[in-house]
Amino acid sequence: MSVEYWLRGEIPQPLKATVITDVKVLGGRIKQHKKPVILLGSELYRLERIVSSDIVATIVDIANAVKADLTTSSSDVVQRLDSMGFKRYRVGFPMSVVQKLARDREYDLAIFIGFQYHYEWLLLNYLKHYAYRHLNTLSLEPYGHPNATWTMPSLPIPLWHKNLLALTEVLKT
Amino acid sequence: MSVEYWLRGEIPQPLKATVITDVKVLGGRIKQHKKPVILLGSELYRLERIVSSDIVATIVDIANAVKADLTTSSSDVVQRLDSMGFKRYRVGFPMSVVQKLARDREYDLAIFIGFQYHYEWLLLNYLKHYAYRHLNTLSLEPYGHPNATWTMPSLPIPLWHKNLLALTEVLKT
Amino acid sequence: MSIPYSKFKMRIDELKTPLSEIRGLDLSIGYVVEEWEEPQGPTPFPSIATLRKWDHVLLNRYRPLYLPFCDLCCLCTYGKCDLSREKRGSCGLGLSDQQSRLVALVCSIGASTHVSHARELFEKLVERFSRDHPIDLGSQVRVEMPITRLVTGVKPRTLGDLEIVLDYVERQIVQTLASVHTGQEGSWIDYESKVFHLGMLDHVALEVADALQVAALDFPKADPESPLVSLGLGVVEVSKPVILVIGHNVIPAGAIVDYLERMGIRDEVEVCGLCCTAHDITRYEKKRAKIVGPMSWQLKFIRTGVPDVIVIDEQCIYTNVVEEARRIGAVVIATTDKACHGLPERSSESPEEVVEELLSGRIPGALILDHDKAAEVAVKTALKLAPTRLKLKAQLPLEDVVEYAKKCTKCRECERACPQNLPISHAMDRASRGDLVGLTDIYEKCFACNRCEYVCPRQIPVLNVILKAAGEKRSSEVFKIRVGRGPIQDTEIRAVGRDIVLGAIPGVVAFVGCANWREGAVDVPIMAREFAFRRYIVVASGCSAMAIAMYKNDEGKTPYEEFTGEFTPGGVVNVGSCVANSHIAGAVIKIANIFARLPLRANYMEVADYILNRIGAVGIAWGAMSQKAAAIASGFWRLGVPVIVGPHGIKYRRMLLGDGERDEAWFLYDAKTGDKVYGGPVPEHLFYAAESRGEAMIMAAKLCIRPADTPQGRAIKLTNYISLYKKFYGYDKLPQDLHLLIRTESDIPITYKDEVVRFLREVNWRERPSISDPTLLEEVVRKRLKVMK
Amino acid sequence: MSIPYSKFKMRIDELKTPLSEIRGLDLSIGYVVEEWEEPQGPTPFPSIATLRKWDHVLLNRYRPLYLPFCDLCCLCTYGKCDLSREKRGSCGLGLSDQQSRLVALVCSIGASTHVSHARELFEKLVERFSRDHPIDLGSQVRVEMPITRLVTGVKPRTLGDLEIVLDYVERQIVQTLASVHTGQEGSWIDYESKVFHLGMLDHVALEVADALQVAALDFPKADPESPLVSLGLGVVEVSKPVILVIGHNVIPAGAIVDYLERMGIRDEVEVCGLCCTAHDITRYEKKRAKIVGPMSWQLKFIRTGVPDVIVIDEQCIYTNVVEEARRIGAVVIATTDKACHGLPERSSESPEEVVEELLSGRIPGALILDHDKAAEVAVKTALKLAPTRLKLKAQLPLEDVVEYAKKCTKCRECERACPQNLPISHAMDRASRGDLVGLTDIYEKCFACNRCEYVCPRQIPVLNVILKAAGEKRSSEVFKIRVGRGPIQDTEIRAVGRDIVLGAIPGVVAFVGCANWREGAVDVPIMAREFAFRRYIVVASGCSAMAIAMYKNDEGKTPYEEFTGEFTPGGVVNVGSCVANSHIAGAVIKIANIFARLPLRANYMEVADYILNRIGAVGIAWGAMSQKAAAIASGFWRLGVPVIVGPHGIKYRRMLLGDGERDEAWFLYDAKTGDKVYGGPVPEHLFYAAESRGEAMIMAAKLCIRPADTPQGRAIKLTNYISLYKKFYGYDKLPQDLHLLIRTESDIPITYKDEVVRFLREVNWRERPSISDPTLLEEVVRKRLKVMK
Ligand code: SF4
Ligand code: SF4
Ligand code: SF4
Ligand code: SF4
Ligand code: SF4
Ligand code: SF4
Ligand code: SF4
Ligand code: SF4
Repeated sequence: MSVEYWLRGEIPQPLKATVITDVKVLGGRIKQHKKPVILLGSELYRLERIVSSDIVATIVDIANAVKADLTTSSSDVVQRLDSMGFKRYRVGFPMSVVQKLARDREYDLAIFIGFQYHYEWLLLNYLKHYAYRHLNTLSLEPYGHPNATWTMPSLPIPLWHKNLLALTEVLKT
Repeated sequence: MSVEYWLRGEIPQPLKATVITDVKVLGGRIKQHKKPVILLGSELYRLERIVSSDIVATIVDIANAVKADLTTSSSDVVQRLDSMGFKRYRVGFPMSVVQKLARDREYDLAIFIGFQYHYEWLLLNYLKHYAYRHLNTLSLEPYGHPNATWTMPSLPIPLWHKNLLALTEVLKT
Repeated sequence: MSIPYSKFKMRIDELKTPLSEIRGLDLSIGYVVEEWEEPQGPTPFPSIATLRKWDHVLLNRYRPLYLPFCDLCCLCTYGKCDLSREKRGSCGLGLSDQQSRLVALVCSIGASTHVSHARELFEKLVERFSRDHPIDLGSQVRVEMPITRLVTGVKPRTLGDLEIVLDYVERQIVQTLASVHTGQEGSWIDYESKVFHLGMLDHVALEVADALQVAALDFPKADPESPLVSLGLGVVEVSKPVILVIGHNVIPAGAIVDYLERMGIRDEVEVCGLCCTAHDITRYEKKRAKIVGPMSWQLKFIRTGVPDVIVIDEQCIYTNVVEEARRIGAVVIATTDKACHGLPERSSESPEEVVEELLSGRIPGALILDHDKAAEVAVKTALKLAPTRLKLKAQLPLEDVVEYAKKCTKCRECERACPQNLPISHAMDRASRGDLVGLTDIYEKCFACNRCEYVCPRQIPVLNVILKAAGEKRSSEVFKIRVGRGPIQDTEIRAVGRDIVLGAIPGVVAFVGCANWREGAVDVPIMAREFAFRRYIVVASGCSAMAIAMYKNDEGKTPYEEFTGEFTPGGVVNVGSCVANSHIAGAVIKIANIFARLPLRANYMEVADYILNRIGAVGIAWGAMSQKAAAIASGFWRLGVPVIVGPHGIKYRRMLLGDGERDEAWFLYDAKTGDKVYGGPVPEHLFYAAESRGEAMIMAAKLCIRPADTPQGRAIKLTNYISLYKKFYGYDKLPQDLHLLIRTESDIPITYKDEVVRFLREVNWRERPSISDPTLLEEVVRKRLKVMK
Repeated sequence: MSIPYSKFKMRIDELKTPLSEIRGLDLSIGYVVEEWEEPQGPTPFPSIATLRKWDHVLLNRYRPLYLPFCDLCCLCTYGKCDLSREKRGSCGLGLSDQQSRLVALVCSIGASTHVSHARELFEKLVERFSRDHPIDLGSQVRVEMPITRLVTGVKPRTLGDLEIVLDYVERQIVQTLASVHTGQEGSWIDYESKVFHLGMLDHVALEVADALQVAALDFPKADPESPLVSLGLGVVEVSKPVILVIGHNVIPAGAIVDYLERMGIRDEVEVCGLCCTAHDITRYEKKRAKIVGPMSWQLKFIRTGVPDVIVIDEQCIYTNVVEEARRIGAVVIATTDKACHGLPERSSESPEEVVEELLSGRIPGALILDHDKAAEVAVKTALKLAPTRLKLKAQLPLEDVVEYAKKCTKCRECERACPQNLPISHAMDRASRGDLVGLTDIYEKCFACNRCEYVCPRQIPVLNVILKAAGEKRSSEVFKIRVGRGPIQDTEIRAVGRDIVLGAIPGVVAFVGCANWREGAVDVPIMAREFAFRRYIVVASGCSAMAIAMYKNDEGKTPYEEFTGEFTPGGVVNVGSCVANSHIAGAVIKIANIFARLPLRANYMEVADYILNRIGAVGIAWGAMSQKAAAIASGFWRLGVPVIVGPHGIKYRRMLLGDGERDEAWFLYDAKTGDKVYGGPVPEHLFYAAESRGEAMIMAAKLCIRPADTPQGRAIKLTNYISLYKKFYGYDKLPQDLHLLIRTESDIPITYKDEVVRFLREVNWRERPSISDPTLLEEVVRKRLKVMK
């Protein structure tokens, strides 16, 4: 399963993400960028439920480590960011966020986590074709995402979670 | 390029060939089968022209080594098989040949070489969906073929030719 | 194209000419010059390019954001072509062009489906009721068929009058479909314009279809108090023979009910429906027929084993239905040439013979194009088959669920096949330990597509396991739905028109479309209730109208029992099946016509411009799935009504997004002065796929905002926008685009005055004048200035 | 559907009724009961299911062999669905169903394209020539419009009569397209039946379109000696202003020629065409207009820089033409709403203003829907623009070719993008050493799609390099083509009908379709000449008719100069543009009607059955590319005429293959006795993609064999089959299925008697009786038996 993209019915496109299985390499890729932004989807809670862990906190760690901004449209995530006192986030609807990502050139890396598979698949595909000159994309989902520039592999969720935590450590150092 | 399928515009399907880069493994796969047939396309001469070598002869070697039947609709190939005194071949139009392959269960492995890319791509796809219970397919083209069961990788033609000769040796032993 | 004004009515009993001989023919050649008091408008029977200018105005503001569902094109043998990034196909087409081309193709399928349905109704109903049967849609409906009037300039009075309208729609669809051919249209903006054209045509077809059935079959006629009927998997009396009708064309289902009545055995047979035929059979019979549920309930219901005979007509039929029926020992009767399902035709055989053939199992079903005969065969077969099938009406035993769950290796192949990406392996894991909650959760979101079953390497019948684990509870549930009422009354329009245009009613929110819901049916009633409580006017149709019924409040009441069926603030109005969507568009048009006295006849651009700039209406197609849904949405866009879809709707290949920060996009004319002035990013988008319910609700409130809002109106709309935003994101939060939406101080909602003022100060907001007479059209300016002179 | 027999003609000068007021209207309501001597046949205006029985008969014999071009479905938001192997989509559809559904979709695009073209011609030509303009297709053509008569039961006499035919086709296309909607048709066999239906409708549309233009625009009327005109990249006088017309609708091109004539400057401006508009402008003007070449010559020609103004109408236009024109400083004038290409509309502005705008470069082109105005603008612009563009009419210098070739790293990205998979890197390698032969080879096979240019990481303008390297030679070439003659004369039919039916003429081979040729244009003339020499009747249309011209024999003659233009053995007959394909189908139908005296009127099944069993005709669409080509082929299948496509045609997603070894498939009725008897696998296939030219020729010879052949006829056909086989595979070879094709000893070709007899003995062949009156239809049996009693 590991280097395959997720859904069977979603054939990878001519331009396919590079699957990165090594979190060190992944960390390296992220650090190469000057201005990353992390998009948190409103289905993060599903993953949290399965691994019984606070993934929002993990992402905040990542954001702090690489000075990334966060953006989300999930009320749950917003509440928790507030309660953690994290400031560098915006409430943004994903569709408008990607529109701006393509237009404004404010960021050079967009990191996705916690979205519905298809929804992210298509947001990434917009960015792949229409914003590729200035923006790379990275999927931190437990599902390999072919339309990103880089993606974590499709993995059993506990394994994915371990990788995510390991990535946080890599980025902190 | 090596483990990629050939055309950029031909996205691999949900069921994709296994790309076999090691000719020993390839030889092993072929030998596992009881009744192979080799289909020779009418564009073989294009490859021959580029490598300046008698590929029909090479295929006859392969056929002799694994007791495969040959089938072709190329007049040029027919002439040369005759001149080599090779008997175990039939003149068959590819479309009818695949129709029979699906129907008759006479063979358990169909090996393709020397076809136009798209034409073979679709013949293989028919067999993939409608004959998979009894038949495996193998592409020996210099272009990775996603709709086969197994395929040689996309390779520069001289390299591919070297592999093909190596395969012959593997099969002979 | 030429305007098909060459028709006229006459009756000839006998006429001989050197060339021909006529006997007893009804010639219908209507609409030569007719007496409609209104003069002909500028764009009767518009062809592709007639309204192109308006489309380009919209598209330059609401630019498509392309979300390619595939980076390739495979439409001709020059392909497949890789269109990624800036590449072009062999024919020269680029990726954006191709996406909009596919949307046009999809919409032409959708529009064809509706007009072909309308054409079939037309032929059957004219045959039965004559061409002269009046189009009476209720005493309170004097402006019947506003879409048809607006688009074609025709005011139909009788069924027969609808023929030239159908001719027109069919012809234009064909013309537009031709543009999809390789080597025709070459630019995304013109493909998008064609999408709008197809959408407009689709709306005309919808209206014709529903007007035909309402007028001829005596459906409720704009009745706000249409009866309540039962809905749910638990509605069916299993002890009776059960005929399940599926699809969108009520005629075969109606024939069944008629036949049962004629035979005096209506009470002995259950007739229940799925999808729009269910809506329409309840509109037809009004009491006894029952609704099983929306489209995706098909396998949920069929796999209970309950139906004895499945009668399919057209659209939204599970295409493997013959096999599914065979599995439960039921038979299928197909009734239209559009969906023959490989069944042998038995239109000319005697019903008895066919019944015998079906019962013997020699054929799995039959195609019977004569609907009366189909009805007779269905009833007779059901009566004979039901007693033999009683034991088949049971399901998988519950203990098997756990056994199957134990076989699961958690390979997750099922999840990778599931369009909902549901956590099946996790649920199986829990189920193997006897805990079925995971599977029950899945049941709610599962649309019974069966994709999981094909791929399980352990051969677990995954869908069956889900249905069994959770179905028990669900399959006993019964809800109430108000029967589709059809049009909105002129009087209702008159009562609310002013408040809608001024903004005092914050908006009209329409829940429409299919059942491809990310979170199951539950989102729709939650949203509908929220807006009804907020005194929006809530309308609904199709599968969404059914979803609204599938919810009970603390008192056990469904929204249809909780809220009024009137088109009034706080009402929850079920207009009916998919084709009744025309009444939603119609209501919006009627506001422009009845309240604002805008000429209706062939006056498309002016009315659409009016709607876009003044009427706070928005559609939410939360589970939009089909090509028809795409066509319906497109019709709304051209009319100036924004549409929000659920997350799966992102697969429609592109959104139409405004950009609040692109100032120049939001300038419009003040018709009073002719000046170009800033009107603000309202409505901000035309087509928008929301990720979550919360986002959709906030967006819907925002998309009801219009440039022409009075200060009071704007304040009310903003109050809702802000309060929904706060509800989701916290009471300390404010939407960050308020400065774009507040024109003058009087726009500021009282409730949030202090914090809004603080925010405005922070972002350096400055007043901009509000415009009372905004328009995007030079023509309107010219017209108004002329009037004023 | 109801039969649209509700039309009638009358002229009303003034009529008042309570409901209406009429003034000076020509009402046209033709075809009430008209005086066609033939009685109405069984299936006038057939709807989807009317001929379903015939379709199923065909499809049970010629089973689709599915070649999925994609294993997924992406048509609705329930997808994408993985349909591989035995999986089904969320809607229940399987892979085979989906393939045939896509073919239906593709054919509905194709049929729409043709009927929309016909509709436009109808409206324009009726306006210009009146509804009463007679349909005169030549004095030797008394059975005009055989397809229309056969399908609809209407015998059109004037242009106006064609309206109900168009109405019918449009309505049926829409009905059929609706079946493609998610949740409609569920079975491959019924989708295939719908494909046939669409194909039949398409043929009607083709016939209407060509009859309109032949009758109204005075095209050659069944003239076997229509004039020869020039064809090739070298035909254009570069020193003159050049207007290039591209597409399929002759009206704008005709208007240009008319305008030039009116102004008396016809000789000062070159008018040349690409694709079918080129055919038709030469049919219109007959002498001066010139043909550049088939569809795929577009970039080959445009990139020479020669055209000053490019006028596009509809279909087969390179969709990035505006950008390509801009690059060479030319302008584009679009003339139909189906293909606006994003250009600003200038239909209402004065020509002078538009010319000025174009010359100034403010707009890259204009959409002008008024064709007279478009013509005026095109001419005036060309006259002014040409002098300024002289230097642009040059190409890449030759030395640059070598420089570019040197930059090539042989990464082969271009080859992976090339739909022809051409060995570009190899050719670049040679070119870098000054040897251009590789590039010249590529030029012949390249269809100038430009896909290679997008992907070259070294930014080599690959296509330009190819064009330059090889274009010099090509771009000076001039050929001769016989102007499309239109229909086949009744007298010609009478002369050959008997010999065709008996088999004494071995067959009719039609070369049709587009330019997606694996080996370049050369295959088509080689095949055409081979069959002409063998005394087959060779017909051609569209791009294939052009390809035939692009060949010179040892004496420098093109096939049109070498062979007669008569419909006779050894003739090479150019019928005209794509819509003239109808005359090929028409000729086959006319054989059944004129020679065999089968009733024509609404008698589809009997005639198709006759054709399948007796008329040895086969179509070769060697470069079939488009959706139209798919529709045209489908029309031939339903009519019983097999079609062979080239290797790219395999992408049409499925073949219709008979199986010679499935004995039971080849039984048919002997109409004389009513017995079911073995008729042999003839014709063996309905739709077949050949890998190579040799295979196609052998197969074509074989597919001309019919069950009703007389022994002499069969022997002649087998002689050709065997001799072609030997020619390709060696003189010691014999086809291995002869035993299936030889019924009795008298079938055995004299020339090959000994070896055939030997072969038959080896395979244990035994005589089977030949049938003189074979049919697949019980109805025909009943009818014949009745006649005999
Ligand atoms: S467009 Fe659809 S059918 Fe075509 S290749 Fe892409 S996924 Fe497959
Ligand atoms: S229609 Fe155009 S983009 Fe699509 S496959 Fe054909 S050539 Fe390629
Ligand atoms: S049936 Fe339900 S669980 Fe199974 S794949 Fe479909 S949506 Fe998912
Ligand atoms: S596919 Fe079958 S075995 Fe695999 S996780 Fe799903 S239910 Fe379990
Ligand atoms: S139409 Fe059917 S097979 Fe195609 S995407 Fe939709 S559900 Fe899947
Ligand atoms: S332009 Fe010619 S060489 Fe280039 S990709 Fe197209 S066919 Fe191949
Ligand atoms: S893509 Fe460019 S560099 Fe690569 S082989 Fe082709 S021409 Fe050469
Ligand atoms: S044959 Fe094909 S490419 Fe040529 S004109 Fe006709 S449709 Fe166009």
